[in-house]
Amino acid sequence: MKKLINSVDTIVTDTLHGVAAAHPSLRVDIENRVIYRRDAPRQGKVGLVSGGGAGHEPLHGGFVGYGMLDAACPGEVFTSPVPDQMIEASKGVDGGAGVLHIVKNYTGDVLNFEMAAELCADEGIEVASVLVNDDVAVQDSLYTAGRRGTGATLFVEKIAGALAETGAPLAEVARLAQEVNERSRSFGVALSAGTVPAAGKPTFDLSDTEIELGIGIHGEPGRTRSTHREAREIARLAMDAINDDVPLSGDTLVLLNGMGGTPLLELYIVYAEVAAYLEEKGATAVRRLVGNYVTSLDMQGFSVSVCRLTDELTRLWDAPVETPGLRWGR
Amino acid sequence: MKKLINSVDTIVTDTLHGVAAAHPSLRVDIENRVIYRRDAPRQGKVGLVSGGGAGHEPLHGGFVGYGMLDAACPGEVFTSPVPDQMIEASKGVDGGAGVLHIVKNYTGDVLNFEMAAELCADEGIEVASVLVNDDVAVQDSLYTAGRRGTGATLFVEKIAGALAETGAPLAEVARLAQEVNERSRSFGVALSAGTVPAAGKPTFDLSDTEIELGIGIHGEPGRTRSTHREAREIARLAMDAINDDVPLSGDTLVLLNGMGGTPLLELYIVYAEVAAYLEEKGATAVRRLVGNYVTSLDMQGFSVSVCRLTDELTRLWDAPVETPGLRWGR
Amino acid sequence: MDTSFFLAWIKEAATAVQAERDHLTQLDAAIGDADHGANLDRGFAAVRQALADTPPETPGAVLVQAGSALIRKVGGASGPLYGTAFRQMGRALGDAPEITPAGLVTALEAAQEGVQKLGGAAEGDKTLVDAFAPAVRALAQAVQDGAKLEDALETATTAAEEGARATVPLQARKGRASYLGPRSVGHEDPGAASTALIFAALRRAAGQA
Amino acid sequence: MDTSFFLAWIKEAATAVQAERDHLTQLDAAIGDADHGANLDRGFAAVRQALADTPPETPGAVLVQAGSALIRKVGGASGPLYGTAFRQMGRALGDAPEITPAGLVTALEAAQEGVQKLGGAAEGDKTLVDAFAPAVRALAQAVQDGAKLEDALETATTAAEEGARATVPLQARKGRASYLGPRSVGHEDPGAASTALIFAALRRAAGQA
Ligand SMILES: Nc1ncnc2c1ncn2[C@@H]1O[C@H](COP(=O)(O)OP(=O)(O)O)[C@@H](O)[C@H]1O
Ligand SMILES: Nc1ncnc2c1ncn2[C@@H]1O[C@H](COP(=O)(O)OP(=O)(O)O)[C@@H](O)[C@H]1O
Ligand SMILES: [Mg+2]
Ligand SMILES: [Mg+2]
Ligand SMILES: [Mg+2]
Ligand SMILES: [Mg+2]
Repeated sequence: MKKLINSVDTIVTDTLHGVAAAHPSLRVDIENRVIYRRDAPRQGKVGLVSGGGAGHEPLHGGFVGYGMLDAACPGEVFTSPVPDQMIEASKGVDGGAGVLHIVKNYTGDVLNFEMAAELCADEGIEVASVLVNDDVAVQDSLYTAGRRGTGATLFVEKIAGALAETGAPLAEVARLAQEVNERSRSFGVALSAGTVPAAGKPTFDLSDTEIELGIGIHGEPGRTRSTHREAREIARLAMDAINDDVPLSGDTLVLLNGMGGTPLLELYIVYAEVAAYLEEKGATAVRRLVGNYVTSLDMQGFSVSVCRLTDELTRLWDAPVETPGLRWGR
Repeated sequence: MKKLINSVDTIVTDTLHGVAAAHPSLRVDIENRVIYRRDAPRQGKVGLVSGGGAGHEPLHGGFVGYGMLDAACPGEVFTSPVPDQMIEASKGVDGGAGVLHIVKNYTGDVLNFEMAAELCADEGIEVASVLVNDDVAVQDSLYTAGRRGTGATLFVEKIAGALAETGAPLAEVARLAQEVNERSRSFGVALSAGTVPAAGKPTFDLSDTEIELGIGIHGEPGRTRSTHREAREIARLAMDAINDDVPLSGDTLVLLNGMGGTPLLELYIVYAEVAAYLEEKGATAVRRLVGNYVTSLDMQGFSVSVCRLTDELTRLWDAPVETPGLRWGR
Repeated sequence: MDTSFFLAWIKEAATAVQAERDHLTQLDAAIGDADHGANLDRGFAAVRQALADTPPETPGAVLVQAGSALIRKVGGASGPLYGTAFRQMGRALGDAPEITPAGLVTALEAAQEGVQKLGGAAEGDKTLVDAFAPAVRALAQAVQDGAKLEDALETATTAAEEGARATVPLQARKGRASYLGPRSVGHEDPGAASTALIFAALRRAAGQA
Repeated sequence: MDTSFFLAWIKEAATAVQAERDHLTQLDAAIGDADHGANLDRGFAAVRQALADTPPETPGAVLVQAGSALIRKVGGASGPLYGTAFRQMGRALGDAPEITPAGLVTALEAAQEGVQKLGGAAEGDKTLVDAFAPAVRALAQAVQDGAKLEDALETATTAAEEGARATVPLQARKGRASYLGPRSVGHEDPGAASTALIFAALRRAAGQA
């Protein structure tokens, strides 16, 4: 394993120093591990807090700023943050209108955010939570921890963030966040696994002819191992999985997301096929992102996320946003 | 080698299909391999054309749009484009105020752009050229092809693009582009080489304890091979190389650039040290970018580019830009 | 069992987790995200730090403090789960200065209940509960049968270890491994493995007392 | 030498480049960017396509067309350089239907001059000039000495191959390999290697005529 780190134990702190130095629009509490919008808390505005393990950058810290998150708490690499961080963040962004926790559906994230929410309530902060669970690779049944939260987290953060910016009340922001999640689906494919620094080697090994279908963003193996093939076919496998879950139609927002180790060149090749697939199904990608947004360290591969838009969602997606990872309109 | 491609022979075309589908703000001439701003040519505005081998995305196609390039021509992977593309692009962006060719200093790019410029002149298009050669890893002597153009290309494209947007004449835009280049220096480090699809294996092999110092963006080996060490020390080696060439001081614009296969997490760790280094030298990073901007396929590593700013350059850097790869102010 | 007994337990557990850190992480790499060893090691280091900083006066305080430190430092699924386990145990012990074997059993039962309430896992779901529950049952039985504490804990440890091993053929229904569906079969659950380490540490603490 | 001779040369060159494509790319991987084989193969394929689409009527037209196709399709350093070489050769041949050995020498000298003017490389800079220049010199000498065409081209090919091999100990002063400084020593220049292939193809074309 070769990585640009100082030591395995200081990764998160060292990263936060870099984030603080790179982005004057953020305020980074390195001690407590919270990244804030510089102007948090905003009086009368619902505060949006998210967080999760490190290793998925720019998620979540790169989505803190005007029109998106008010604070993000990074955990250790691939490990959910702890309740103390979430409580600290919630206090720091509460402008009297309450706080929305955006939680990806992983046991660790859920349990820690639950504990935090309880303790926030004890301290008089109104908290609502939305669970993101967009990954169709996981069977949503009593026999699993439920679907994982992956690419749609970005959709939820952007769209709920835009609504919060208008001064909408907590219940409404939470409802909309929930709606975005319900309208979104994702599926991921890996050509190689990432290497967790503390583990020192890739979480799984794939030969030159194998790929993993239905991977998450933590290096966990996928649902099935399959043979490597043309980008075109791989893209279709991913889109089929989504379309089988909820038939695609109408206006959509599409995220063709790199997992961290795949060049943009290849992402565009995959995106070309995703766009063609949507057209075939009579759906249209009216808004799109192609790039590394919700990554898994240096994993090679991609995930595709589709949100079936409404006029309201399109409008809120288009609203100005100013974060290190997503910016337009200002 | 495992890549998300359809075939080694169709990489550039397939990518262009994806770019066209993803970015309605661009017009992509797939046949002639030119990516245009949708509204090109703009009457009375100097047209900015750049180009180079594919594999460096988002450079250059991702920097086409308001306030930056008017057109970009991608060559095959790591191979400069051909004169026909440059001529086509120049015709397509000429709004009567002439065209600036932004050329990275590689023999291939230089020769092809030279041929194109001659043929453009024959057809009555006024062309000026600026050569970007910011890479301090290469000795600038009679005994080399001169310094390579790397990260500073982004600075030149952004700042000259902003000036062109104000309606400045060709000579002035060319002069400023030249000034940005002269004020900029870069240095790159690789932990592993990228894999050119047509070659099928990494261009060089590094063991788990080796790094290459002073690499370019085409997978060419660096000036020296060295031992892997803490990110902190590697960052300092890179900054020393720059500072030895031109002592750092005053306001600077810094690009901490990922080579394509390095997670953002690691880039921030390196950036923290770059910022500390600048401070030590009494310089300040008043503007900064951290991310994958001028890549080398899936190479693991980074390059750092520093431009010593003037008030004019800072103002033009801050001017609105709207491209797939760089966007603010609109 | 007095305060120093419980401090010894924590110390033994911390040492065992550190020694087995890579093994736990490898188990987690197979069906999870390769961090369980690092998580618990970081957690127990924090626990020891906390206990050194403000030395607790009762067995209950040792465990509440340990649990709180785990919740504060671990994150992931195991942080809240183990944290809750230690905290519930500590609460069940109240402020008694000396704990009987029966008291230990009651406290461990409270811990198990806390874990299952929080995580919703039943036995057979391929989680740490599959080591925890049989260990607590075996201990309760042995204590009820009047076994010596050391022997009772030996029985509990064996039950935990067997429980952990028995997770191998199971398909996970909780936690990250459940995403794998049938592919989770054939691997030992990392949390069950760490639970067995923690019971073995308890057994060693009793040997020292 | 008539039009079909030059068409045969192009065909032989294209075949050789295709067969040696990976070898040329490996040479380029060592001190360049691993694309020389792909570049020339793409270029000669385009040349053959262009010649098939609009069959040229004179030797000069064959070469001008070949050079133009290389410039249009190759890119990189080698596209303009080889393109210019073929175009200058073609221009030097004018519209003569039949070329003498002396005419061939003059044309190759024009090609070499074009390459050196465009790329600025001298012999010893570790570029294709290191194969091209000695080959042209050897051919000129042999023709002047009255050697048979086949023998003269054999001599030229040998000189090109030796010239290519002689690039191994050189430090590059032009092109991408120059970035490596002293590290470029010990590797054969890919462009010199492809130039040797092109001279060998010329030799084979003469054998067929
Ligand atoms: N719902 C649950 N109930 C009980 N134990 C669980 C549950 N979910 C996960 N676990 C345990 O947690 C262990 C994983 O811990 P760890 O790797 O530290 O956290 P994470 O899964 O968040 O990375 C699993 O091996 C399992 O024993
Ligand atoms: N200035 C020059 N003059 C002559 N030949 C050159 C020059 N620069 C490069 N070359 C030749 O071009 C070859 C490389 O060609 P190629 O790999 O196709 O282009 P690129 O270097 O742009 O990738 C080198 O091996 C060398 O022989
Ligand atoms: Mg984890
Ligand atoms: Mg090249
Ligand atoms: Mg884990
Ligand atoms: Mg090359």
